[in-house]
Amino acid sequence: MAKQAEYKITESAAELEEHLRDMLFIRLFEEKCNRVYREGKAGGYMHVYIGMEALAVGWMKAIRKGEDYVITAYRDHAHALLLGTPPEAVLGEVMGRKCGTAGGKGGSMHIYDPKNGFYGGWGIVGGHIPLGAGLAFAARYRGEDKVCINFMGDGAANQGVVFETLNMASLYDLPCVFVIENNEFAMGTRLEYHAADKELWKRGLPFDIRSERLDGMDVIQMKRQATEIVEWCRKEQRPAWIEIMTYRYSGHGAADNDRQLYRTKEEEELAWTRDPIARLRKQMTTLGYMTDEKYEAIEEELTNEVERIYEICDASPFPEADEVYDNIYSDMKPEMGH
Amino acid sequence: MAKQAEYKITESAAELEEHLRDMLFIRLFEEKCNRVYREGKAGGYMHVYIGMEALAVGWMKAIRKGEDYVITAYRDHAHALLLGTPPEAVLGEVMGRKCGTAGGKGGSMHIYDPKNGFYGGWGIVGGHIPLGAGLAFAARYRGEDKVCINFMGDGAANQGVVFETLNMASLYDLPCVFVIENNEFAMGTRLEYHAADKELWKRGLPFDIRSERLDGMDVIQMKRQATEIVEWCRKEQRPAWIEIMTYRYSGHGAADNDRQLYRTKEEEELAWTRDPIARLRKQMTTLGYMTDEKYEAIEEELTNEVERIYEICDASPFPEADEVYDNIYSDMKPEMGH
Amino acid sequence: MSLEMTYREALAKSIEEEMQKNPEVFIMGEDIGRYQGTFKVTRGFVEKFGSRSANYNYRILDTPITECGFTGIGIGAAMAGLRPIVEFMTMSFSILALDQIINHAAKVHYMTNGEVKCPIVFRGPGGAAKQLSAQHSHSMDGWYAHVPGLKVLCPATVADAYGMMKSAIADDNPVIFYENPGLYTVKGEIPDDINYTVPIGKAQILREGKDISLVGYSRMTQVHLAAAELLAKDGIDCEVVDVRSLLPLDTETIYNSVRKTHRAVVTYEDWRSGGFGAEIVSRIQEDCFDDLDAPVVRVGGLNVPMPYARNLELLCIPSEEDVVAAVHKIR
Amino acid sequence: MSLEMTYREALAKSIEEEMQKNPEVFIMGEDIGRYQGTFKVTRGFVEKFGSRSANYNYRILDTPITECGFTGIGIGAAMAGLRPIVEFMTMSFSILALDQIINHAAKVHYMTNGEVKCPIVFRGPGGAAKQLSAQHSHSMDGWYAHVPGLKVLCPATVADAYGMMKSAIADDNPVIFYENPGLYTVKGEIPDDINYTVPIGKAQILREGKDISLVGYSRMTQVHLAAAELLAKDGIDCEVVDVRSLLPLDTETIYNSVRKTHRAVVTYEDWRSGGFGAEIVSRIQEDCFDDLDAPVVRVGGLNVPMPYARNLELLCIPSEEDVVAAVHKIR
Ligand SMILES: Cc1ncc(C[n+]2csc(CCOP(=O)(O)OP(=O)(O)O)c2C)c(N)n1
Ligand SMILES: Cc1ncc(C[n+]2csc(CCOP(=O)(O)OP(=O)(O)O)c2C)c(N)n1
Ligand SMILES: [Mg+2]
Ligand SMILES: [Mg+2]
Repeated sequence: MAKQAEYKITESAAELEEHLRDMLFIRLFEEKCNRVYREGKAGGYMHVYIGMEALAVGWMKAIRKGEDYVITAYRDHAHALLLGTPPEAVLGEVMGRKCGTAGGKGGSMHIYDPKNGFYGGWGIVGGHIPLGAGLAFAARYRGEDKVCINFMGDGAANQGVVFETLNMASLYDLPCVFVIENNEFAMGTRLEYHAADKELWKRGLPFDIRSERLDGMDVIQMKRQATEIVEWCRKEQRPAWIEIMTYRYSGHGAADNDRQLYRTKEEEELAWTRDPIARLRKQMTTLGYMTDEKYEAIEEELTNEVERIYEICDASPFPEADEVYDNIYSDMKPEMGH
Repeated sequence: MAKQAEYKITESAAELEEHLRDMLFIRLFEEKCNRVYREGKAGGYMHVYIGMEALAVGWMKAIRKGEDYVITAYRDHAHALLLGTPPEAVLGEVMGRKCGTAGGKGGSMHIYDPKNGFYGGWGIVGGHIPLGAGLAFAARYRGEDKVCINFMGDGAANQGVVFETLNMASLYDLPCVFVIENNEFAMGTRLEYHAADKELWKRGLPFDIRSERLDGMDVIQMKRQATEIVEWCRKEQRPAWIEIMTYRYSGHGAADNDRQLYRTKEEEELAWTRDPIARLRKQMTTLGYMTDEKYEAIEEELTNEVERIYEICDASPFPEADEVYDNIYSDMKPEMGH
Repeated sequence: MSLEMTYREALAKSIEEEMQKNPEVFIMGEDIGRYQGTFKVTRGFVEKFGSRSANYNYRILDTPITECGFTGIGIGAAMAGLRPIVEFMTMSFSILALDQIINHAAKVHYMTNGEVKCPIVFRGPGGAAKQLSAQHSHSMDGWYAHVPGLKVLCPATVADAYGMMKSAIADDNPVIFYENPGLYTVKGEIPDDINYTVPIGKAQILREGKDISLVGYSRMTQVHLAAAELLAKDGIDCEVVDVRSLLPLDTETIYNSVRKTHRAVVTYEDWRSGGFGAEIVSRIQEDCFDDLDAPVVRVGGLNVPMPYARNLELLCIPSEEDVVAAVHKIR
Repeated sequence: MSLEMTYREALAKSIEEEMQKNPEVFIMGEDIGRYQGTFKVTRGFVEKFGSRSANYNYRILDTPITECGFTGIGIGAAMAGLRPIVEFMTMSFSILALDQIINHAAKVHYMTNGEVKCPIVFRGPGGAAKQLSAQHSHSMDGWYAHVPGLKVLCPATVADAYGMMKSAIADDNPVIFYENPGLYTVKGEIPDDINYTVPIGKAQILREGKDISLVGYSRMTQVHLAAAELLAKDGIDCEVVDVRSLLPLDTETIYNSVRKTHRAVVTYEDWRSGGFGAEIVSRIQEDCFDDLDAPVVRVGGLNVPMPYARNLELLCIPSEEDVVAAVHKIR
């Protein structure tokens, strides 16, 4: 575990409040998703970001939103929300409604918003990693000033295609930051049972790639470090391989309801002491930027906001039957019928 | 390049002569294969081992033949010959004849001899690497005292499945030695154009695997070092990842007849100064173990031997038409007919 | 004597019994140990077969998410004579291991001219579950059934899940064992006989009828049984042919049924175009041409990536109503 | 005005012209640059499109042997709007990239509900060359043609190689472009028109006839033309239907031919069982049942891993004689 760094906070109160609001909004949004799922208003596989908020907030504040490329796997709500996708389009997709990013045809695992630079939202573990390198390749090919932030889980970091991609990203000098969201688990498999060496950050080294491990539970540091790396990558036109230590407080997905199979309550409690939201709240309080009243007011405001969004989604219809054939091709329909 | 080591030769004259004969036999055998191919008596893709002889000789002398497992890709004649596969069964297979290891149905790329511990002979670059780990897994599962030597090319060392396998070989403590035959080229692509860092040996490190780079042009050292590693692997029940520096003097395959596309004549000439056979001959001559007359006599003997083998193969029939359906399954035939 | 249980339980019991009988049988896959398997087929296995310090004991092998690699390790182990069962969390993920399965497992016996056997079972849920959407709902049965060197089993009933799994484990060739997720909770009976096997390559008639043959496999056989009930009310007497084994394919049983009824509907969950049902249809029309009073009609999945919204998903998967409509086209 | 050249040359010319026209078109693959391509389709490209210091200039991108990875990079680049052409050294190796092709390229347009396009061409030699044996001789056409979201082109003639490649590059969807290695040296004519295209999804009649329809694609169309010559001597007048595009499939042209001749043989090089010909047969018998005077007969590759020995290999691949024999079965 990267040990918690000592540092001086120079960020303004307003900026810190924005961090806090972003993290809290994700937390509340995801908790709502879990409830929606339990009520049977969402189905399939749905994975929330609870515990990992500082990571996405830090990185999404480090990039040029709408210009840079962002891609991730199925645990994708937070990235979209932070990039500016309307929350009702995210929740709508989770609920399979017309107002969703893909009109209800994609689902929780497949949120996309290319106009805001978000390229998904992918379900095959590791499968999107070369795609992200391909986005970076396009930027490089065209001489654009864009980078790609390519997120993956710790479990995904074992997939062969990731190594293939690292080799090529280095060979071709691609402006791509690979970010491992190491939440210590791949579904029910603990890091040490799936990775021969738990220090995943080392895996970039044999490809001559800048490789680091950072703490992802401290949003202030996360944003600072992410900013430095993103600008380095943009300037050097070289890839980076960054492991971020975090934790998922919830089950793997909404369908995982027996976490005791793979970890203890004590372990979870210990992890909660690292909660990135509580941490920032405390930091702000110490600095005199936050009071309990103010925090509760923000929480209430955002809770109401999430409920408002839910109402919109719940009023949105399911997709129409004939849409099933739409957008398989850009210019034709497939052979129809059973 | 691993620099040539200084060392004292303690091996007996007889042992050294055996090394020499093994290497020379492979060389002559492979040259014959090339001629046979040019004469149209072999087809498809055929890859010879010329220049790399010391590597296979060193390793095959380090193992327990017939007990330990050996597996490699399509450049597989040498390994089979050294493990004790009758040369006429190897050449027969290259020529697609009944006397071949697979009765002519496999071809040069698919030589197998499981009774002698040789498990092929595979055509998909990188594809056999997990199979080799699986052989080692079986040994470990049963508590046998066997190791697997798992050969691959430098180009193959980029395939994702190789990294996946390294991770599991380390996680499961498999007695598997991964040997990279780094001949500096993957077909027409030079090492530096296919590998982001030319030091492939480093790729084992992030999996907590013993990782080394060795010189493969010196058969004496090769055998000594291979022996140490194989016994370490057997004893520790841990994998090793060993990069061996060598060179292929011929084209990639018999069909590659324009080497100038990817390397110069000068480079080849320089590489010839590292010829493992010439080197051992010189070492032996210095020690008084070899004379020109003796060398020429051996060469003639082996040349005649290769011709004798060729005659046997050329007299062997092609497989019979109805054999086409044999051995697809162990117990049935597939749906027959066009 | 027989025992009642679910399809899932029958699978678990079959695998467990074979593992108890033969120490060279083991099972590997993602999250099959501590986590008990995503679809819980291996629930309780770790307790029964012991555990190793860091990873589980090799008999229950939790693997990293590296389908291509662990499948290859299983195949290599099989080449050495062990009898691995490889679980894919879903068959959709076996796409990442296809090269290992069709280029290595399926060919090693041929390329060694019979010297190396590869006794391995690849199993897992295939086809749509519920709202798993586009990347998790593949039917891979037809692709595998296209590959010489593989055997492909698609049991539709609880007894067959039990007996065919035993046959698969006993087989010296690579076997694809295809479990539709919609079947796991189906209930049925199995014989109380730990040596019960169902022969590979034999179709069965699950309901006799004289008017039309409904030919299918896996969950579609259950759909056919339900459709036959509906059609019986219309006075149409359906014969339900449960193909069970796609490779080898028991054309005799299929042909005999068609020769009796003179009409056939072939149903499969996979994308209709290019699915394995096309092979069954082609063979029927080629070999029973003069027996047919009408074209053989297919019912397949819609040719679309699986949509997430439940209403659209249900549209995509063949239903009883779709089968009934198909029957009415030719009857 | 027309130009004579080989199939290989027509491909090269087509690709080169499109690269000259549009700087966003580029080509990537193993050994396509310095080594000029294993089958030499990209000979001379490096000289024409420049080179970069370490690796080639991105327009001609030599890749490591990592099919899954570089295919994904191509797809990602296409998602950003570039128009990559991905060469597989042989289509057999595309098996390692299947997940990228069918789960990512083929689905991204659907999963984004049309927001992301994926204009990419996957090309290379597919099917048997000469003695490349079991792992290098796959026909992948049927598998790809099964996947909604892909288009699959299998040109049989030099003009079509030229014109269909241009259409493939211009298409905004992922296109599988299938080149049988036996076609590379075939000679023919192309129009002297750098804007020549052949529409995707249109079959063609290469020889008119009234007695029987020979339906096929890729090299099998050439086999059909030769078989038609042989059969003409026996007084059997064959119509040769060149399917060209498997997905979308131009059933109208096929059906019209069958409605005229009342008999059909469908030929493909892929393993007979479960190959794409089964789909064509199924559709013909379903939609033209009353027009058929005989069953539709298939000619496919033998259901065996490709053997090395040339005599056995030749047995496996459908030949003129096999087609003639099939025709005689029903005529
Ligand atoms: C190729 C593939 N194999 C298996 C799965 C099933 N699966 C989905 S998520 C997951 C765990 C991934 O863990 P990790 O990469 O650490 O990401 P996290 O869920 O922790 O964010 C698994 C096994 C899948 N979707 N794709
Ligand atoms: C998956 C796959 N891709 C491409 C090929 C074609 N191919 C055969 S050998 C080869 C080069 C391999 O080079 P390397 O691994 O260094 O082995 P070497 O031939 O030098 O012994 C290539 C590209 C193949 N056989 N399999
Ligand atoms: Mg994780
Ligand atoms: Mg090499």
